[in-house]
Order: sequence, then structure tokens, then C-alpha cells
Amino acid sequence: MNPVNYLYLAALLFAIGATGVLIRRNAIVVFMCIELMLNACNLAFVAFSRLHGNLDGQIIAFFTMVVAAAEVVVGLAIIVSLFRSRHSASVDDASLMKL
Amino acid sequence: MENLIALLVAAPLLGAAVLLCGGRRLDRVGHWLGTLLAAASFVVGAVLFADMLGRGAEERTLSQHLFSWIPVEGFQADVAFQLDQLSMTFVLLITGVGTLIHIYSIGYMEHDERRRRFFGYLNLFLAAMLILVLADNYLLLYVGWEGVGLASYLLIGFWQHKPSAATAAKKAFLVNRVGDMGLSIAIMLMFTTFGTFAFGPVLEATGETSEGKLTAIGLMLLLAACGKSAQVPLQSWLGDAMEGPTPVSALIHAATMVTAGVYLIVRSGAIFNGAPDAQLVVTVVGAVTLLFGAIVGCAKDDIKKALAGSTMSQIGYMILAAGLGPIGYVFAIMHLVTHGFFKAGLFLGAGSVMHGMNDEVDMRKYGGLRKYMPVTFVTFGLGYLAIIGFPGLSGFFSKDKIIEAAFAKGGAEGWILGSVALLGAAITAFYMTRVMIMTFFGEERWRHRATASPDQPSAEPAAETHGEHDEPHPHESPRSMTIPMIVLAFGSVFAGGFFSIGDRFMHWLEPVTRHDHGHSPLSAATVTGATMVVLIIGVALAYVQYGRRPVPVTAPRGSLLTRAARRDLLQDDFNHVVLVRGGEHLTRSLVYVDHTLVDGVVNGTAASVGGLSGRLRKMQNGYARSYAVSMFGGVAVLIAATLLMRAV
Amino acid sequence: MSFPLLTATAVLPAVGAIATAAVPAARRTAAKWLALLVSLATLALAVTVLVRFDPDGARYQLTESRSWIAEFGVRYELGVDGIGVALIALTALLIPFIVLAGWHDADPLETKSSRWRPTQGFFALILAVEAMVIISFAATDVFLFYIFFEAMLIPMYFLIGGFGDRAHSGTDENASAQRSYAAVKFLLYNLVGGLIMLAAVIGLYVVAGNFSLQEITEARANGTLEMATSTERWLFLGFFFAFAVKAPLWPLHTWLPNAMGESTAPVAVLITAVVDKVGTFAMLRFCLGLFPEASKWATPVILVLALISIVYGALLAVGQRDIKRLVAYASISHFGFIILGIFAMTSQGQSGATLYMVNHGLSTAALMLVAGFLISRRGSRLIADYGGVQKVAPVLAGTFLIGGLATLSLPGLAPFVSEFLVLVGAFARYPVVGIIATIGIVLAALYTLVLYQRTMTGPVKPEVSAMPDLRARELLVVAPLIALLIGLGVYPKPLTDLVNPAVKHTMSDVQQKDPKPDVEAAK
Amino acid sequence: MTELAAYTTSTGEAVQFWVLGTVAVIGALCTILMKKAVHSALCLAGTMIILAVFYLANGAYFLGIVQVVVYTGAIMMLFLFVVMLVGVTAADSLKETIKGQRWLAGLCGFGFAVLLFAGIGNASVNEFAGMGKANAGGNVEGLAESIFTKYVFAFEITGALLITATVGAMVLTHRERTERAKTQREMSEARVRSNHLPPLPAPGVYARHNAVDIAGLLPDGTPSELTVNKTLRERGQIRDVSNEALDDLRALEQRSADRLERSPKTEEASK
Repeated sequence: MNPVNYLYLAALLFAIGATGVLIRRNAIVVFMCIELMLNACNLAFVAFSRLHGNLDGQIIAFFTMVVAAAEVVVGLAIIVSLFRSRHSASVDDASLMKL
Repeated sequence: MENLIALLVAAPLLGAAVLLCGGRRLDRVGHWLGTLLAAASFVVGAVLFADMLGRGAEERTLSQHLFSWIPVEGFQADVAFQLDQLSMTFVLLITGVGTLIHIYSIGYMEHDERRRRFFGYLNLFLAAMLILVLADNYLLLYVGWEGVGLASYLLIGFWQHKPSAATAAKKAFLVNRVGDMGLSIAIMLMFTTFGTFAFGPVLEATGETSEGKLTAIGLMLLLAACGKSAQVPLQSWLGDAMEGPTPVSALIHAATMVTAGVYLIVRSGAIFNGAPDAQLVVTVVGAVTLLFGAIVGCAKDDIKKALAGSTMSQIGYMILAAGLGPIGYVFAIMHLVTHGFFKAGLFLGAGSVMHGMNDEVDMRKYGGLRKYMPVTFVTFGLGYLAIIGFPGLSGFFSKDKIIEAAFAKGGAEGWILGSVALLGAAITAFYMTRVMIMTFFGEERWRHRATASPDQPSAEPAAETHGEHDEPHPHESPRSMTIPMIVLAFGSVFAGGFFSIGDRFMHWLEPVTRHDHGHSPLSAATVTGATMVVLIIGVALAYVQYGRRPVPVTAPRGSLLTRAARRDLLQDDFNHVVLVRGGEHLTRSLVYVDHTLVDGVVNGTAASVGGLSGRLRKMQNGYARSYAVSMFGGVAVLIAATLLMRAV
Repeated sequence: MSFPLLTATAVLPAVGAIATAAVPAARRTAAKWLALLVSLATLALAVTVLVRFDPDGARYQLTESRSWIAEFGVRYELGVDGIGVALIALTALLIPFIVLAGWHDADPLETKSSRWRPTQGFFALILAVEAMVIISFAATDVFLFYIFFEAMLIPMYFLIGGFGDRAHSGTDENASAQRSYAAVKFLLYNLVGGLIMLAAVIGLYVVAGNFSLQEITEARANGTLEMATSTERWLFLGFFFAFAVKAPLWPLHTWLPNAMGESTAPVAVLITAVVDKVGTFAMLRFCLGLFPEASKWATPVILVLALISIVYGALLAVGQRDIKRLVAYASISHFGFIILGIFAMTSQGQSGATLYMVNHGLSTAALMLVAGFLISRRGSRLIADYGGVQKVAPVLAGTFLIGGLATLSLPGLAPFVSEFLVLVGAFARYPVVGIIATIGIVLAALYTLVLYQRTMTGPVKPEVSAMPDLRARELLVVAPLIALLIGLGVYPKPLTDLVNPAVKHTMSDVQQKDPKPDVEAAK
Repeated sequence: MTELAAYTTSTGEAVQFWVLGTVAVIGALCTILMKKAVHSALCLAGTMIILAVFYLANGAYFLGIVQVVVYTGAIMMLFLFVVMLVGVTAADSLKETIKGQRWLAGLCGFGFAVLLFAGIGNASVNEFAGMGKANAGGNVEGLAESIFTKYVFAFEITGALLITATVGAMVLTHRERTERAKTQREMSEARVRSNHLPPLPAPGVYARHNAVDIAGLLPDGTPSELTVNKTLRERGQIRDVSNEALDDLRALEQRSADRLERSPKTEEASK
């Protein structure tokens, strides 16, 4: 099997995650989908590092994880405060862009 | 001397200006002023005539250049007059008859509170007509041409409160406009052909251009003549024009204006000589019209309309003659002048009759008037004899000559035209006798008559003023009216003889119009004999028809031809159906098109833009997710683009 | 530099407009008098321009030139040729009559008392329009011209939308609705045209590098400025479209009947006799001057459109029920004649077109103003509501008739001269076109006489039986116009002398020679 | 182990890839399709673990472990925690509210996948260097070396980022105390004034349940809101027990009656 399949898998997961972001209303699930997309990227990075035979890809993936962690912390905090204020975690409720 | 020419025009023009702008304070003297100026113009004309006689045949032409009218690059129109024998003939006719009719109108229009304006219009007409005949180029002639059209419009519609009069006036102007269109196109053709439209250069240069061009110009001129002289197919306005006051009918629609067409053709002789086809068409138009008018004249019960028909037919003679070329020009003008006399006389007579008969115009309600209005009877009678061409009177000479000339054209055409002219003479005799008998002889049908039949609206408003519909009391008209009639009667008796003896008139006009005696297949005597025969036949028929048996007061149904003739041979109906109705439909549909189509396209665009923006607005629904979709889609598109780029 | 006469002529009414607008509400009459005086003073200045202008001198005279927007080489350049002078004179001449005729049109209605001061605004706007029109007639800088060509729309918009004709059928509400519809339509049509022209103006700058009419024309003439054929044609179309909307040429005409029908008679005169002339004038000066080749290229289409305008406008005039709309459609027909004359590319045609601009201004002014007086008396624009006026108000009827005769271009009245010149000019190059155009003469007679017959003749209608005849003020408006119509009809030489040299220049711009008459051609 | 195949992999890895890959995809799909957030979270966790395995298989041992520890261990727990806060049982309807959104989303997702596939295929990467050389000195050491030398700056920044994130989370979730905290005395006074002198009743005391989310019944059989925890009340997650409780009661009495062979009639009779 050609390890490039890992890339295909990553692409697939990424697409699924993106679709999820678009179709789900629950902010938490949306967030999960974002995580999924990040992971897909990580997989791709790892596969790349294997492709190139050096560790940079893995390091990027590592950084990605860290950033993801930070992002999750903040994001969830936002969700919590949002839930507190309007007793719902639906992103559609926040349709304030339309006046 | 030349400087007097302008005076000819200036006098009546001044009169028109003063009378029309003067306001009410001139009401009392207005008619005298108008008549005076007309007379002044006549005097000037007479002086110039005397002077002209004093000079040799060839240097009789005077010309006066007033000012340059429209000076534009390559286009020089001047206000300049030219007085030659032809113009002089007209000047005398116009101012002479004009003056007489001014005098006549003083009495005739006595009861009209707008008499001042009437005289103003009359003067305006004189001025325009003089410009027409004095102009030395076609553009200035066009000015007079339209000027007389205006004057005729104003005078036909003088009693504007009558819708019929207003309509008739409008009709006259419009039909004339169609003719004017021809004249203006002719002028344009001259300009593009000769680079000028002054009589002199154009008529000299006719040799240098193609016959086709000349034919085109000639036909356009003929169109103009048809409009102004009420020739088929543009004759329909003349009958209605009788709505105007009778003096107007006498002056404009019998003696002068309607003959302008003849003047135009004779004046443009050189062009027609170069275009035989055009000449042929002219003769045909003339022949057709002289029959047409005569037939119509036979059927009309309205005395003025009957006379109008006869005018049409007589002008048909003139046009026919003018179409014959140098053979006929002189006789055309001669007949024009004599016709000016007797037809004006007849109209004035008719006016006088109506004046005495509470403005009744229906001849069936006349009869036996000779003992009540003797002067009118005599003058009218002389006019009658003149027009039917009774030997020795004017009509005899002029018409006879035209018939001869028609035969002299030679060939089949000559025969056809000649016999048509003869036939016309017979019919003329018939309908004029009819008019004569119905009016002055027979039982007095105006007695014990109930009321004016509604289908014959009385032609003049006086009917409303003193229109008690009991028995009229026919009486002779006042002096101011009878004198002009007498003068004209003299003219209609002696003019013809005076002109023809020793071919005076021919020699007088020859320098301008040229003349050649064609080779007539028939001797003059034969023609005259034939004319006499048909004349007698016509008179006899009329006598049998109307003299022997009583004339019914209400018109009998009559034969198909009669009924058609009563309706101007259905020519009006044709116009109405085709032109009027069609035009109305056309305009209405165009208005609709303009509103829906031309305007609709624009409004439609606006509406669609508005709708589109509304639809676009809906896309901004404020949901983060839908924005995200578009973002994502955009990214996808970008990737696709890059891939394509790399693929390519 | 000598005294800037042209600037003064344009600035005076502008200042007058501001002053008039500043008159306090109570002093309505003072505002009227002020406006009248300013317009008369402008007329005096215009007459001095006329006197100072030497027809046989340089092509552009009384020139002024100041730098304005140096970055784009936009200059404040004024200068007049014969055509410009004639039209400036016409404008300055008509405005006093318009002011006088509209003396009472802007008086506040008794019913509603609004705090804004319509009267002052009305006259101020008229003066503003005059100023802008004069500038655009005098501008020899394309950009300068464009600005005022467009700016004109603003006061016109308010004049149409703000001061409607009081004589309207139906309620005030739908009347004001129609009025604003007309005003917006006017604005949109002309804006669209103007924007397209703006694109062309910029394009011209890109190609030519400056906006100066004279420089570009000379450069075109002596071949130093080459333009690609397609470029020239696009630019020409850009300019022509704007002018055709303004002029208005079929099928861009539909704004005119609404605008003229809904606005008061004086404003209608302002539209058709003054503002629209800028369009035809600009065709003559800019389209032919800047893009001679493209003009020749587009001529056939334009002639056809002009012919359609002539016949179509006349036919629709026949079909109208509304007096003012009838006059509007008649004007469309006449503009067709003007454009025909311009693009016939013969000196007769172009002189005729220029004379036509002036004469049409006078004749329409006479007819429309008298119609306005008539309408203000009866309070209705519908022809059917009149009849027999001639009996009760002979002077009014007489003047109306003369105006009508001028409209149908009767010989002896000024319009005949121009119309015949246009016809001859067109005929000389395109005989068929000339012949078709003559149909317009007959139709003109038709709609004029029908209008006169239906309104003035016949039995007197009860509604008009008490109609007063023309008052002194109204007579003061009409009489001079009629005098001018007759005067210029009998002796148009001064005008032609003024115009001919300018026309010669234009003809040389487009490198056209008059077709020789056959006889000389044969020799 | 040291020489991960260059351009192709061992059959074992292939099998593993296909099996686990399928599972991972299914997990991802479930993540986005499950009604309840909890289930999504669990599916996601599964997918992540599988990814960890893949990291290992790709020779990223350190990352594999970190994936398990950090993601599945920490982040997902964080998720579950929040889910608890929002409501475990809260199932959000998958009914689309925005018209056409779902189709568009699906289309975009599919198209995107296709594009990525196309891109990867287009790149035609077959030459895999393999991790052999890179991991020669041990994977962790290798990473550590480059992190602390080459990427040290980025590493420090990341630290700063983490700190900021923490502070930010605290700030966001922190609620400002608006009024002074009540003293014990005040509380007791308030309590006396309120009509609940005794402690609030425990949930489900009289019912057969003792779950926290079931309201206890009052003597007359009606449920009392007071017995349920405030958060659950706010979420509206009280299971209304009254009816079934009453049914149970009736059933019980029926059964006891059967056992004691006591019918209502006889009871009547006995009286």
C-alpha cells in the first residue's frame, strides 16, 4: 500500500469535518468538527514528515496540537459564557449580523 | 418704375397688418381702408401696365431686387420680384377682381361684427397672391403659395363657430399642404439639379439636364398645382370650401387662387416642354378633372357647390391646355382670365340671390326669381352665357380655342383629349342651364315652404341672426353689391372678344410663354361647329329635364350616378375611410406602442433591476453558517482554480 | 486679458439665483422683480456678446482660459463661435419671457401653507439653469462642458418635480405622483446618458491627453492625433448617446412628454427650448468636431432615427389628448429635423439646423406659453375641455394660431427658413431622406390645425364662455416672440451671417464638401 | 521498525490502515451526524485514538502518545465536561432551518474532498523517504533536538499562547460578584423569613426513584419543583414523574390486594 493513502484519509476527514461545521447548529459539535479538521491536518503533516524523511512535519503537528489545545480552552470558555447568557448553544441564535 | 412693384404687394400687406392688429377702434373704417388699399394696388398695377405697353415686346420684363432673403453657403434665396406680361395679366386680374369683391363685401358683410377682420384677411390674400405671381424665384413663389393657402384657410373658416366651416378650412389647408409638399420637393430637385431656383437660370438651364429630372420636377409641380387648383386627385377640398362667405368663394375659389396651379405650370413651361411624359400626365389630369367637375356640378342642389363643380371643371380645361405645351399656354391663361370674370360674376350673383333669399342655398327652393332681382338675373345670365360658350361672349373664344388646341395636339391623344373637352362643353351647358332654370325660372318654389329642411344647413350665420323661417322676401341687393356684378358682367361679355380679335392676347403673352399653332386635324370652323352642336344638345337636355316639368322641392333619389355625383363621386368617402379612419387607427396604435413598448422597455429594465437586488438582499440572512458555506465554496473554487492553473 | 464677458454673462444669473433664493419669504414679489431684472441684465450682457462677436473673425472668440485642475489638464476654457453666440442669445432672450410667464405659477396655493418658499426657489432655479446653460454653450473644454451639462439636471429636476402644473386631471395625490414620476424619469434618462458620456470623456482624455476642444480638433485636423477607428467610434457613441437623450432622439424620447406635460408651461419651455438645445448644439460642436470619421460612419443610422423621430413624433402629436403632451411630441418631431440637418453634412443642412434651434426655441415658446395661459384659465390640459375660445378670447386665439403656424413652419415665419434649409440640405445628399422628411410638413399641419380647431373654433363651451382675453403681462410675453418670429422669417440674414462661418468650420472639421448641382457637375 | 518501507508499506500496516481507516471515517461521520453532543464527542474520541495509532504507524511515536494523552485525554474530557454543563441529554434536532444550507454544505464538502483528492493524485507522491534516518537517534530525541534548537522561538511563543489562553478562559468564564457576599447571619435570617425553614426536600423521596432529576412527590402526589437541583431546573431537564409514579402506586396496591385476597367488595362487606 502506498502511504499516500494517509493523505487521502486526511483529506476525507478534513472534508467531513468541514461539512460538519457547516451543517451543525450546536456550537460544541461545531467545535468538535473543527478539532476533527485539525487532526486531519496533523495526520497529513505526519504523513508528510514520513514522505520527506525528516521530523519537521511532526513538529508542526506538535505545534498544531498545542495551538488546538489553547484554542479549545478559549473556545469552550466562550461557549460556556454564551450558554450562560442565552441558555442555548446554537450558533443560529447569534444571527446578529443581519440588522 | 421697378420700385413700384413692391408697392403692389406693400399696399394690401399694410392693410392686412393694420386691420388685423388695429383692434376694435378700426371697426367703423376698416372695410373702407381695406377696399382703398386694394384699389390702390390696382391703380399701381394699371400704371405699371400702361408703362409696360409703352415698351417693346421684348423689354417689357421688369424686375426688382429687394433684399437677400436666405443667404447660405451655396444657397441664395432672394426676395425679388419680376413683372412680365404673364405676371402683369395676373396682377390686373387679382387686383381688379379683388377690388370689385372688396366693394361687394362691404354690402355683403354688413351685418357681421367681424367685418374688419374679414377685410384684413382679404387684404392678406391679395398680398400673398401678388407675391405668388410676382416672385422671381420658386422659393418666394412658395411663400405666396402657402400665404394664399393661409388666407383661404382663414376665410373659409371665417365663421369659425360653425364646426362645418372650421372642418372645411382645415381640410382645405391640409389638402393644399399635400400639394405644397410636391412644390417643396420640386424646389429641392431644382436646387440639386441647377443649384438655384430662380426662374431665369432654371428655365434657361433646362436644356442641360436629363429628361428624367425634368419629368420628376414637372410631376412634383403638377402635384402642387393639383392641390392648389383642386384637380383630381386633390380636388376634394373645393366643394367644402364653399362654407366660406360667398365673396371669398368668388375671389379665391373661383377667380384667382385656384388658378395659381395653372400659373405655376405655364410659368414652368420650359420644364414641361422638356418632359413630354409630365405634360401627358398634366393633360390627363386636366381632362379627368374637367369631366369630374362637370358631373359633380350636374348633381349638386346647393348653388354654390354646383358652381364649385363648374370651377373645378373649367380649371380642368386650363390645366389641359397648359399640358398641351406651347400650343395651349396662351389659351390656358386666356381662359383663366375670362373665367375669372364670369365665374366671379356667377358667384357674386349666387351670393346676391342667397342674400335676398335668407341665405338659402338649395336651388330646389328657388325658382322664378328673375322678376324679383332683375340686375342679378341679367348679370348672372350673361355669366351663364359666357361660361357655356355662347357665341360672341368670352367663354366662347377661350374655351373654343382650348378645344381646338386639344385636337391640335395631334395623334390619338389629340382626338381623345379633344373629344373629352367637347363632352365637357356639353355637360357644362347642361348643368349651367340647370342652375339657371332652377334659380330664375319655373314656379316660385320658395312660397308656402314650411321650414328649412334640416339636411340643408343654411350656409351663413345670418340665418341665425334673422333666421325666421317663414317665406323669404326676395329683393334686389344694395348698390355696393350690384355694381361689381355689372362690371364683371361686362368683363364676361367682352373680354373674350377683346382678347381674341387679332390675337391680341396671344401677341401679348407670346414673349413669355412662346406659342406655336399645332397642326389641327380639324379646321377651326369644324371645331366651332361641333362645339355649337354639343352646346345646343346640352342646353336642350337641361331644358327638357328642368324647364318642361316642375322641379321637386326635395331632391328625388336619382340614379346611381347622380347619387355618387352628389357625394363628389365618393371621393370624400374614400378619403374618409382610407385616410381619416386609417390615420386615426395608426396614431392610436402608435400612442399605445409608445406607451407600452418604447416606454415599457425602460420601465421593465428598472423593475427587473429592483427585483434582482431584492433577491440578492435575501442572501444576506445573517446566519454565520451560510456565510461559512460561501467562504468554503470560495476556497474550493480557489483550489480548483489553482489546480487548473497547474494542470494547464 | 480683457474683461471676461462670457464668464460675466454666466455668473450674473448664478449670483442672481442665490440672491433671489435669499429673499425673505414675505417679500415674494420682490423676488420676482429681482429675478426679472437679473434676467434682463443677462440679456443685456448677451447682446453685448452678440455685438462684440465678429462673424468673420477667428473661429472662437471672446475666449478665456484659466488653469483649473492642472493634474488632468482640465482648464476653464470659454469661447464662442457663431452657433454658440446665437444660442446664448436665444437663452438669454427666452429667460425673461419665461420668468414673466411664470409670474404667478409658483405662488403658494391658498389651500396648503408650507413653510418652504416655493416662489423664491422657482425663480432662483430658473436663473441657475440659465447660468449653467450659458456656460455649456460657451465651454470649449470638454470636461468643463460635461460638468455643467450634468449639473443642469439638478435644478431642472426640482423645477419639474417641485412646481407641477396646477391644471391636472385627478386628485392632488396622483398628480404629485405623476409629477415625481416625470421628474425621476427625466433625471434617470439624462443621468444614464451623462454617465456613459463621462466614460467617453475619460476615454477621450486617455487618448488625447487633454480636454481642450480646440487643441484636439486641430490635432485631429492636421493628423497629429491619430485615433484607432474602433476607439473613435466608441467615444463618439458615448458622446452621442448622452446628446441623443438630451435632444431627445427616438427611441430615447419618452421622458420629454412626461416632463413637459407635468411641469408648468414656462418650465416646459425651459426644457424644450433651452435645455434640450444643449444636446443638439453639443452634437454639432463635439460629436462632429472631435470625431469626424465616426460621425460620418454613424450618419446613416442617425439619419434613419431622425426620420423616425420626425414622422413618429408628428403622428403621436396627432394622437394626443393633452395640449402640452401634443406640443412635446411636436418638439420631438422638430428635434428630428434638427438632427437631420446636423448629420446631413451639408452647409445648408447645418446652417438650417442651427437656425432651427433658435427658431424652434421661439416658436415653441410662443405656442407653449400661450397654451399655458389658456390652460391656466380653464384649469385643464385636455383638448376636449375647450371649444370656441376664439369667440371669447380672439387675441389669445390669434396668438395661439400664429404660434401654431410657426410650428407648422409657414413661410414668412422664422421656422420655415430653417426647416426648408434642413430639407434642402438633407435632400442634396440623400434625396430619399429629404422626401420622407417632407411628410413631416403635412403631419405638422395636421396636428397644429386639429389642435386649433378643437380648442378655438366651433360653438363656445359653457366652461370657457367667461374666459378673459390675454392680459397686459401675457401680451408682453407673447408679442415680442411673435414679432421675432415674423422678423426672422422675413429677414433672417443677420442670423445666417452669424452662423455661416461657424458652419464652414464645422464642414471643414468633417472634411465634407457640398454636393455639386448636376448642371455644374456636368460642366 | 527502523526501515519503514520507502514507497510501499508492510501488509500489516495496509490491513491496519484499511480497517482502522474505515472505522475512523465512520467515527468522523458519526461525529457530525449524532443527535446528542455526547455521542458526537465519543465518536470523535474514537477517531482520535485511531489517528494516534496511525501516528505511531507513521513512526511519530511521540505524537501518537501526545495525541492520546492531550487530545483524547484532556481535550475530549474538556469537551465532555462542557457537554455536561450544557446538558447531556439535550438532543438538538438535525432539522435544517436555513433553506438549502444542507445541500450546499454537502456539495461543498464533497467537492472539496474531490478537489483535495485530485490535488494529491496530481502531486503523484510515491517516493517516500521513510522515517528510518530521521528516527535513527530516537524519535523523541530528534523532536526535542529540533524543537529546542531550530524551533525554540516558536516553542516559547506557544508557551506564551497557552498562558494567554488560560488567562482568557478564566476571564471569560469568571463572573463578577456584584453584591457583597452574605454573612452566615444574614443567610439564616433570610432563611427564617422565607417559608422554607427546613432544608429543601430531597428529590424523589416519596417516589420509587432517587435520581436527581426526578421531582419528589408531595403528600398529595403532586411533584415539587423544589426538590430538584437548580441547574437541572434551569435546563428544564426535570423528568415529570407524577403520572408514572401514580401508575406505579396503583399497580402496587393492586398487587397487595391480590396477595391478601382482599377485594374492595369484601372490604365493603366487612365494614
